[in-house]
Amino acid sequence: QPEFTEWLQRVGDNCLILGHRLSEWCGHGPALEEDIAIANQSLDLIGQCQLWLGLAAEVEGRGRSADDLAYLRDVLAFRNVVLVERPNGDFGQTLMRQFLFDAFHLELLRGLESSTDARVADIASKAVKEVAYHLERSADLVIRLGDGTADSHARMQKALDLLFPYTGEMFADDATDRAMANAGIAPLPSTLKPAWDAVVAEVLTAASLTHPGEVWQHGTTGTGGGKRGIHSEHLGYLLAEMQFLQRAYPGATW
Amino acid sequence: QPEFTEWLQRVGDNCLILGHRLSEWCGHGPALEEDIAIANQSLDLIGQCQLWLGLAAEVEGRGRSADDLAYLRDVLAFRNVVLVERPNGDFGQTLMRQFLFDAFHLELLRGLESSTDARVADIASKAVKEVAYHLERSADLVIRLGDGTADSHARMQKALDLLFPYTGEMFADDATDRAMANAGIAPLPSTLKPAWDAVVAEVLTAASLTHPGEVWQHGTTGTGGGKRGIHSEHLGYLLAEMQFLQRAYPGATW
Amino acid sequence: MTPEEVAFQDRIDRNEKIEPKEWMPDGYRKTLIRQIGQHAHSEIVGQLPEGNWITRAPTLERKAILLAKVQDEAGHGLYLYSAAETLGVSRDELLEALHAGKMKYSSIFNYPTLTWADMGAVGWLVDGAAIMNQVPLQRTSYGPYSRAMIRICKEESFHQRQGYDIMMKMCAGTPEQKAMAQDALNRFWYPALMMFGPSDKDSVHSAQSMAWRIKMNTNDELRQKFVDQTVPQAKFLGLTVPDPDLQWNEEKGGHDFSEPDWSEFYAVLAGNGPCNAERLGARVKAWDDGAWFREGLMAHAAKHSGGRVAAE
Amino acid sequence: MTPEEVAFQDRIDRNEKIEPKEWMPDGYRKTLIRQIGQHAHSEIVGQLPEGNWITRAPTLERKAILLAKVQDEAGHGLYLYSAAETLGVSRDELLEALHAGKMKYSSIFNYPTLTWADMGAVGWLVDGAAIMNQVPLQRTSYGPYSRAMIRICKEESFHQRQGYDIMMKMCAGTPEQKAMAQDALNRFWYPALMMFGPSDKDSVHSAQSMAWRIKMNTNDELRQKFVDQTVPQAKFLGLTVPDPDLQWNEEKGGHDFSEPDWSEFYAVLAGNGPCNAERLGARVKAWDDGAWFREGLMAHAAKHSGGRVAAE
Repeated sequence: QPEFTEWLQRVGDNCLILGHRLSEWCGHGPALEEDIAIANQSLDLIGQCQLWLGLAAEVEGRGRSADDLAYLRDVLAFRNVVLVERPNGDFGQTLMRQFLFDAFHLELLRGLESSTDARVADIASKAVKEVAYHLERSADLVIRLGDGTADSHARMQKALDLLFPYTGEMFADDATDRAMANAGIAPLPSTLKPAWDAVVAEVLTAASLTHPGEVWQHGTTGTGGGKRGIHSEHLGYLLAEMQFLQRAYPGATW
Repeated sequence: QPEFTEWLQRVGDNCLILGHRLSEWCGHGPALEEDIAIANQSLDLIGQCQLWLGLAAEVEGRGRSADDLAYLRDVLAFRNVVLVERPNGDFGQTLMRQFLFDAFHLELLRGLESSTDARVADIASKAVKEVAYHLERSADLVIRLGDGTADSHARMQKALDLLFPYTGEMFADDATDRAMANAGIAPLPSTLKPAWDAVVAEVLTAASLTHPGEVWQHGTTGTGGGKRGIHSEHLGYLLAEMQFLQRAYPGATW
Repeated sequence: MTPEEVAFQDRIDRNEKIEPKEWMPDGYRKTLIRQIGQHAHSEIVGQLPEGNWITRAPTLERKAILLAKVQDEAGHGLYLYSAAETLGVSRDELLEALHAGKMKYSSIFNYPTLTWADMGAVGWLVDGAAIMNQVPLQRTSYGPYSRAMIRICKEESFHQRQGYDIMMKMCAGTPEQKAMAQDALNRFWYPALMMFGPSDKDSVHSAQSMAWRIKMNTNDELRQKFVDQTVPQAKFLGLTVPDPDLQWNEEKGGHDFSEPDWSEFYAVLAGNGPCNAERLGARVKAWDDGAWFREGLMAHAAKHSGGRVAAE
Repeated sequence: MTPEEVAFQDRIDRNEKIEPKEWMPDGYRKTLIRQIGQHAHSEIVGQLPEGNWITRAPTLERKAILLAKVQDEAGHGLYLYSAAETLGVSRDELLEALHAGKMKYSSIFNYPTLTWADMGAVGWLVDGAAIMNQVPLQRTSYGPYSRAMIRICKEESFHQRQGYDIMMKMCAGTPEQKAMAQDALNRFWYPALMMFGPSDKDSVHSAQSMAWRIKMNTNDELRQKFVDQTVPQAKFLGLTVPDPDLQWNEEKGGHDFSEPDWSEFYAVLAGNGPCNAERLGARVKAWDDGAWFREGLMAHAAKHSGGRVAAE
């Protein structure tokens, strides 16, 4: 049960934090269509986060709500991978982060559709359609910008090199992951890697981008990594902003 | 008494918010000497803020402390002028903001040295020495950068044009100011303007910068202005960051 | 009037819709481009004051609602730029004019949003005033504009209800929340009244626009209607409209109320509102920062225009 | 050894200080430049992890103390760059080498500061380990370095006490605060042990430095001393050192303890720590963004060098 709660927070926090990052673009995108599309993905992710964190709170059984988890945990209690808390950077970095995560996210949700836990399978089958579209879109844009101008190519390559060292954490198995896999609730993260590798390789080739290869992967050795609550310095600032009203006016209804 | 508290918060909040803005530079200044100097000024201002807000809390008589005022008021209760909450921008904007404020601040403190309230006079005579040095330094740098390269000149002119419309608020008298002047506690802000004008004109000339002239002044008409609690959108973000720990862990001792 | 102009006016008077390819007077086209363009600009600049609170929305649901709303505004921008394009001006040309300060957007967006209650006030008052303007424009003479307005009005009234819902929650909440709500009303009341523009009884310009059915009501009519609609809503919330002279006038069947400070209106229009520089600056920065992105997509489309359908 | 080298070594053995203008072996000069330069870089990069919490310090007093501390670190950087300059290398040359990744800084600063308790842990453990290194260096053979160290040590021990004071407050505070303190100790314990470097029993390099009195103790000696000093402090705080094998060894009169994961040490050294890119990036950005400022001051000084004393 504690492992299940822990795992649900990982899934939910990824959606929450990435959804939050995307929402920072609202009104500042490079074109109106992009502004709308990014807001849409942000909305999808926030919606998914409400379901996952709602279930996490239910499983936890301590009377907390999804909002309590989102707004009243401090940084050490968050369980998202560091990749999704990376600052937006230029729009290319945002898209690359999105692509690298979407490709993982889709494989995960596909695996979860056959979860032994019906609630998990339900949420996954709702989310999988949204995320399939996210991946379609982010992969398409990575390809078009990678194979665009020299400048757009260089930016996308830089984004890839910058973010790739944060992808390994998504596939690193730990005790919680193994407990979930043994219970048939979720696939073992490492088993999602071959499919992810294939999608990434295909898209990077089409984008004429150079795969960074076997580089250092943060959060996969030692004690670090967002899944274990050891984040980057960026998350604290994000939370200070996100949680301000709930912290400043405890117990108020909005 | 309510006017006195109100006025003390204006003086204290100016120090708090400007001190906070300066502290954002720590570790990121353009040269080691600047890093140290800016931190020094930030320290002076935070120290002054402790005295002013401490006195504000004392005069208020509701058992609050300087920390309570700094960390537990929301944005509408802050009374600093909008100038000091302006984002740092490049280092030239930070210096220009500093110069425009220092020149006012020094005149104000000189006036306060002969306050009928001994506590006010005490704080002022301590602070006046620090602020005289702040002004010496910021004026000197404005001159050197204004009269430096074409680039540094252009940046300083841009900074001046950007910030000058926020200076009028410092000299706009209102009911609180008049109550303070009538009680002999503080000089009427408008009476500080001629001396400020003279310093500004002299420094801008030495810096070969063009005085913006009679431009629009924010917060001097209608109902706006930081002194009346109507801030820019920047202050809320600053407070969310600054107040995070006090808000997230109410009642804790640090 | 030329015979063409007379025929044109006859069509308008018969409530016929004018469609893109059809003949129209130059002034009609120009006025429409300016009006639709400004409206489009207002939608995208209008994303910013509310966008300012998306990352600080107090609950996940409020965050989603606000984000969806601001996204709708971008969508309205799209409809309107498309409507303007049917008149022979491109979106990029319109944006260029906005960025150069040659075209305006609604002045209301030059006011800051300082607390969460402002998300309520903007929805309630600003969208409320906008709807007051836009509902009659659903019957405007230019077909594409009229159709855009029909789509927009549907969403706007939804937004207004959401804004009012925020106000209700705030007013039923803690004393601090109620105070925030009152403060928001205090700050947005007069700017909302200004949204209808100064009295246009003497404006020839307005008369022509009304004849063309580009403008459907006088500014004063709409302002009166807005006040009459809003005052009871404020009462229901338990909030005080910041106008000591506000009172019901039985005789005219409407409220008497104080005029906003028109010198403030002109100051904001001239670029001296609290947020003019920030709002336009944010738009220009988004546009400039996005140049490489748009160019990248165009270059890709050009390379592949042989093999696959151009993406842009 | 040449006669000069012999005479030089004799002076060192007699505990004489070597001064800038005096003859010294090339290796001595180069080793010192590297060592003092790295130390200087560590001071200014070391501003960043703590600088990360200045704007979020929980009280005005804590904010002032932290700011003063980080400012002191910049000051230490100044002393040390000045000491290095006496050896014929300019501050700008050293900074260029730092920015190009050709010179290192202490790896400890590549770890993130995630909670306020980290301000305590950094002061207590990181400054504590630094002092352990630096106290003996007050007696180092090179005069300017020795004098810089004397000034620095005075301030560092003050900083360490401030850090420990934060830990005491956290440990005497709420359960959440105590948990934060324990978490900070968990994260910083092994990185602090790594600060002394790998065991240097087989390093020729170390032997030469010790002969020159540039290095005064072996890494293992200092690490042992640090553990023996720190363990009772942790106990006093009621915190658990994250080492299940830690125990007092009566025979050796010190603690037995687990080695840190040296593969992590080398990974961080190779640039793969959690914050390497951010730390160096922040320094490079500060330098690049400040170019116009430094150039402006130089241009002004050049223009006015006739009339007034050059400002730089």
